[in-house]
Amino acid sequence: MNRSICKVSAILCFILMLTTSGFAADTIKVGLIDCYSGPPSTYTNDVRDAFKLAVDAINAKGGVLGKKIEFQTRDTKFKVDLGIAAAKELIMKENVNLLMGTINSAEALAISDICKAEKIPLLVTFSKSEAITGAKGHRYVFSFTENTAMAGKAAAVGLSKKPYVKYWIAGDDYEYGHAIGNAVWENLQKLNPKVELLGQTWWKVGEPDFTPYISSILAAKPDAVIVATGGASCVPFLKAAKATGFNEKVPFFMHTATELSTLQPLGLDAPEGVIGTSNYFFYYPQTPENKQFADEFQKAYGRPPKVGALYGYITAMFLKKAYEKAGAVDTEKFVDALEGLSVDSPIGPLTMRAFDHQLMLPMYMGVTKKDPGYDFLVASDIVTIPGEAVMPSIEDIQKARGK
Amino acid sequence: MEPSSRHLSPSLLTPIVILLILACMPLVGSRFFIYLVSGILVTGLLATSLNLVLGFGGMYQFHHAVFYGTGAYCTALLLTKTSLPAWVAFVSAPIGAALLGLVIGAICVRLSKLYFGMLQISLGSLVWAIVYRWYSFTGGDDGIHGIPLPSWISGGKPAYYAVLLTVAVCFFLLHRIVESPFGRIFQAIRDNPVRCEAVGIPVQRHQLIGQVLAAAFAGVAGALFVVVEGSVFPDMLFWTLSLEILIMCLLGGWFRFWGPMVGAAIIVCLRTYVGSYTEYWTLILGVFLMLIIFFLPDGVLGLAERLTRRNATASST
Amino acid sequence: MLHVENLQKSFDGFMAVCDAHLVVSKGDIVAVIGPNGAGKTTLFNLITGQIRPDRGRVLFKGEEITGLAPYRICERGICRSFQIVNIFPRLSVFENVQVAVLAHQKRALDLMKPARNQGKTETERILAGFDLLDQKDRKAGTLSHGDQKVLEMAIALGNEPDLLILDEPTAGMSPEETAHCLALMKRLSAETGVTILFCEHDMEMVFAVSTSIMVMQQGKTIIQDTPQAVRASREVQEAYLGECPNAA
Amino acid sequence: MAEGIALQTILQQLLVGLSRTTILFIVASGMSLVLGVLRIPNLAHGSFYMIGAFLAYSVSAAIGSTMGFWTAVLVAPIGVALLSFAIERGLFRHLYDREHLMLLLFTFSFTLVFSDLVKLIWGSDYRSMPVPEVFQGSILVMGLTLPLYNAFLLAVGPIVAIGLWLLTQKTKIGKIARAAAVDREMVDAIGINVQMIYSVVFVIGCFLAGLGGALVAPTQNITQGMDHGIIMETFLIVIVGGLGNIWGALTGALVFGLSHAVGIMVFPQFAIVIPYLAVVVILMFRPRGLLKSIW
Repeated sequence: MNRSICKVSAILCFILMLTTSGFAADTIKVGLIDCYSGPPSTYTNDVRDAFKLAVDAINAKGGVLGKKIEFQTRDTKFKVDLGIAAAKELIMKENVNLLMGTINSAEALAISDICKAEKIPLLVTFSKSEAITGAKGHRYVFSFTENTAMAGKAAAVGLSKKPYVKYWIAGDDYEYGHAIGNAVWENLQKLNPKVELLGQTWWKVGEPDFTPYISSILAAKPDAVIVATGGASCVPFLKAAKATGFNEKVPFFMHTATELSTLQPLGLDAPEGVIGTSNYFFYYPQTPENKQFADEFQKAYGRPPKVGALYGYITAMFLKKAYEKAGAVDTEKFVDALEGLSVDSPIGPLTMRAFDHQLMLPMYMGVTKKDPGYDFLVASDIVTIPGEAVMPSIEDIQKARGK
Repeated sequence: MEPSSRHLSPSLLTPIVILLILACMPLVGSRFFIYLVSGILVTGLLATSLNLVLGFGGMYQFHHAVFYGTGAYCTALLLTKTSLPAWVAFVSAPIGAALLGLVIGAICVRLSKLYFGMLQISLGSLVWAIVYRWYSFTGGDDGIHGIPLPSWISGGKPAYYAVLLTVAVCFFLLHRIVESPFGRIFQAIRDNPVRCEAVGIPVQRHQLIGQVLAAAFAGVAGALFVVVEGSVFPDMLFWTLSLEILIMCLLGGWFRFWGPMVGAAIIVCLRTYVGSYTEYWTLILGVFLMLIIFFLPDGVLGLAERLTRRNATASST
Repeated sequence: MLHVENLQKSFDGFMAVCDAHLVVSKGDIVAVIGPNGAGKTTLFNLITGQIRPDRGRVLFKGEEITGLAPYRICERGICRSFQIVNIFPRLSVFENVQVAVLAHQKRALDLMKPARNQGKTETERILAGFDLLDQKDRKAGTLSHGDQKVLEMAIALGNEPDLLILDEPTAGMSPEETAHCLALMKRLSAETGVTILFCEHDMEMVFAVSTSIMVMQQGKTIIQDTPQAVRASREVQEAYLGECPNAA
Repeated sequence: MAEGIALQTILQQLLVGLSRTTILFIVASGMSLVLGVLRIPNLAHGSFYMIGAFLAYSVSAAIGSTMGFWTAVLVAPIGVALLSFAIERGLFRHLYDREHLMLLLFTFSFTLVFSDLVKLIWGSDYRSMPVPEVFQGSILVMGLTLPLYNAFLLAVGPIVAIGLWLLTQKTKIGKIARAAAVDREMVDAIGINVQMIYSVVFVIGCFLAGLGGALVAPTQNITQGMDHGIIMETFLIVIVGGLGNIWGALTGALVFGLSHAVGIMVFPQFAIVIPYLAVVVILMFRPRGLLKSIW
C-alpha cells in the first residue's frame, strides 16, 4: 500500500518541478504563438525574424525602461487546440506580460477570449479576420495587420472598376476564408449592385489537390472568381491555377496573391495576371526608410523582407513606444498608451485607431507580372489605397458588436 | 507484504489516500499546476476507459477517441446552441457517446482482432469527416471555443474539483466493473473467446456491452474536457489521438487497472514539459514509444511489480 | 436424451462426416471410437455448434438444436471439453471454473458486485472433486499438461451439464493420470448421474468404462452397441482392429 | 447547380478522379502487400509516401526539370526502399513474434519520428516541384481536357498493377510470400528463410509508397501533413479491397477516387465525407472486403 503512495507522490513532484518558468527574471516577457510548420511558415518566419531584429536593436540600446525584451515562441502546427494550450501555458506558467502572434484566425479568436479573461494584451500580427477587432474586439486585443473588412473594401474598390458581373466565391472552409469572402462580396455589392453570385465552393483547410475543384468552377463559367484562401493554401492554389491554366481562362482575385511571401516559393512557376492586394513590397514605395529596412533585413537573414517582416517590425516599435509612454511595465497603462499611438515605419507613419485597436495600414492593389530583374513575379501597376479609406466605420463596428 | 500472485489491485485504502492528496492539492499548487493535474485526470479517465476493452477485453480498439470527441461535442453543442440547463448537456455526453458506441460496436463486433480495429478506424473516420466539414453546425476546422460554462464549475479551482469528483466516481465504477462477474468474463473472452462461447457466454453481446460502457466513460471524459478547456476541436476525433491514448495504456501497463492512469500522467507531463522547450515533441514521443515497446513490454507498473516481487522474494528467502 | 440422425459435413469437397448416427440415453457412458480422421472431433463440433452441418439433425431431449450457436446449446445442458487444451491461461484456476459457474447462473451481466466470492461454493466443490483446490490461485497457464486436461473437464462441469462431452480426455496423460481420470468419470456418472459422451484411443479404458460404443470410419457410423457386441462384431474387426488375434 | 452540369463535365470530373485513383492504388497496393504477407498494418506507410515526395523534390531541384523528373521518379522510391530495408533489418526483425498491437504501435512510432525528421531535414516551409515540360498543358480526350500529367499517371497505374500481379503470381518469391501469408510456421518449417521473404516484401511495399509519393509530388504541394491524410485513405482502400489482394487494392482505389471526384462536384462542402460513406456502406455488407483476402 505504501508503494502506491510513493508512486503517486513521485509523479506529483515531477509535475511540480515542471512549473518552473523558462524566462529570466525582471524582463519584459513576450509569448509568440504561431504556426511554424507547413505552408503558413513562409509568412510567420518573417514576423518572428523581423521582431527579433527590432528587439535585438532595442535591447542593444538598453531595452525599454531599463528592462530587456525577451520572447519565447510556440509552434501550433495551424491547430487551434495547440494554440490554446500554448496560450494557457505561457500565461499561467511563464506569466508573460503580453502575447503575440498567430496566423490562423480561429486561433487568434480563441486566444483573444483567453486574454480577455486573463487581462493579458494580445498583439495580433497576421490573422486577418475582422471579428478579431470588430465583433469580438475588447480592451486587450490589438491588431497590427489589416483585416478582412479593410481588404474587402480595397478589393471592392478595385473590382468595381472591372466589367465582370457573374462572380464565383471559392476558398478555405475556416474562419478567415468565410470572413474575406463575405467582406469582398458585401462591399462589391454596395459599390456595384449589378454583380451576381453564381455559387460558392469551400474546400478543407490545407487541401492538397485543387485540380478537381478548379475544373468544377470552370464548368460554371463565371466572369471572375474571388478566391478566399488563407496562409495554408494560397501558394498551392496558385500552383494548381498555373497547372490547369485557370488564370488564363478566368480572371481571379486573391488577397495576398501579389505578396512576395506567396510568389517567391513559386518562382517563375506562378501564374500571371492575378489581381491581388497586399500591405508591403520591399521594392515599393521607393522611400529611404523602406530601403534601409529592406537592406537591414537582407543583411541579417539573406532574403528580402516580406509582408510578415513589416508586421513583426512595427509591433516591436509600437511595443517600445507604448511602454515608454506608459512609463511602467503595467498592463493597464500599456493598453491606454497604445490606444491612438502613432509610429513612423518603413512605409510611413502608422497610427493605432483608439476605438477598435485596429492599425490603419494603407493597401496596395496590383497584378502579378514577370519581371526580368527578379526570379519571382512582382506586382505591377500598383494602386495605393490609404489606410483611412479602407478602415471599417465606427458605426459598422458598434453594429457588429451589437451595442 | 506477501506478493499475491493475482495482478496487484491495491486495497480500497490506497485510492482514498491518493484522493485526499489530490483533494487538498489546489490549496498549495499554482494555477498552472491545477490546470495540468485536471488535464491529467481527464486523460487518465479516457485511457482507463480504453483499457476496459483493450487490456481487459482484448479488443483492438484503434479509434477510441471518436467517443471522447462525440461526448465533448454533445456537451459543447448543447451548451452553445440550446438553452437547456447545463446538467442536461453534461449528461448528454456519455449517452451520445454510448449510442455511437452501440452503433459502431454492433457493426464491428462481428469481426475479430485486426479486422475489428481497421473497421472501427473507418467508421470513426466517417464521424470525424462529418464533424470536420460541417462548418455551419460544428464550426468545422475552427472547432467551438469560449463555451459558456455554468458559474459553479467555470474557473481553475471549481473546474478542478468537479473533474476530481467525477473522475473518482468513474474510477470507482470502472474498478467495480472490472472486478465484477462481467469483468471477469470479459477477461475470459480476452483469453479464449471460443471456450467462452462453449461455456454458454454470448461473446458478441458481451463485447458489445463492453464497447458501450467504454464509450460512455470516454463520453464523460469528453464532457470533462469541455469543463477544463472550455472548447472543442475536430482533432479530438482524429485517429492519431486514439493511438496516443493506446500508447498511454501500453506505457502504464495494460494488464493493470491503474496502468493507463500512470501512463497518461507521464505522457501529459512530458508533452507539457518538453513542449515548452522544443517544437519536436512528436519526435521524442516516437522514440519514447520505441523504447517502451522494446524494453518495457508490460509497462511501468509491470516493471514496478517485477522489482517489488524481486526484492520481496529476495527479502523473504 | 441425444439423437443424431445422418449428419453430414464436407469441407471444400472432403466429406469429413457423411452419415453419422448416434443415440445417447440418460445416465449412459457412450464412447465413440475410430481410426484417426474418422470424423470424431468433427462430429462433436457439429453437436455442440462450433460448425454447422450440411445435412442431418441433432435432437436433445426431443428438441432440435441443429445449427444453434454454441452458447445456446450449452444453456440447454450440453457442455464439452476440447481435444487441444482450451482454457484461460492468464486467469487463475479458480477463475477458470468460476467463469463457467457464473455463465450457468446467468450472472454474466452483473456489473457491480465483486466477483471474488460469486459462485464460490459451487466452484470450490468442483475443484475439490477434481482435487485442484490446493492450486486454486495458480495461473492456469502455469499448470502441467495433465492438470490442464483435468481443469478442462472441471470447466465443462462448471455449467452442471446434463450431457458432458469429452474430446479425448486422456490424450497426453501418463498411465496413472489416465487411471485417475477413469475413476473420476465413473464417480461422476455414479454420483451425479450425468450422461457422458467421449471419444478415446485407449481401447482398454473404452471397454472398461463405457456402457455403449459407437464405431466410426471415414465419417460413417459402422455400428453402435454394447461393448461385448462391438468386440465380437465382424465389420469392426476388419475396419478397425485389423486381424484380431484372439477373435472370439 | 447540380442539374446545370452537362454529362460532359461529369465525365471530366471522373477523368480527373481517375488520375488521383492511380496514386491511391500504387500506395494502397504497397500497404496491402505488407499487410497481407506480414500482417502488420504499416502506419509508417504514409511517412514513406511523404519521404518519397520530399526526395523527389530534392532530386528534381538538384538536376533540373525534365531530366530531373525522371531521375527523381527512379531515385526517390529506391531511396525509400533502402531506408525501409535498414529499418526492417535493424528493428522490425526482432518484433515479428510479438503481438499485432505491438507491431502496429511500433509502426506508429515511426510515423511520429519521420514527421519531425522531415521537418528537421527539409525545413518547415513550402516545397513545390514543377511539372516537367513534356507533361505540361493538357490534351483532348473524347472532347474532355485532361492535363497531360494526369494522362501519364493513368498510364503508370496499369503498368504497376500488372508488374505487381506478375511478381506475386509468377515469381518464386511471390509464391513463397503468399504461402508465408497463410501459414508462417509451415514455411519456416520447410527450411525457407521467412525473415528474408518478410524483408523483401516489406521493402517492395515501401518502394511502392515512395513511388506514389514521387509521382504525386508535381501535382500538389509537398508538406509534412501529407502522411496523416494518405494513411486514412490507404487503410480504407485496403479494407474495402480485401487484405493482401492486389486487384482488391485497385477496386478500392477506384471506389475511393471516383466517389471523391463525384463528391466534389455534387456536394463540395462534404466532398471528403462521401468516400468514407461509400467505404462504410460496402463494409457493412461485406466486412471482409469486396474481394477475397489472401488469409
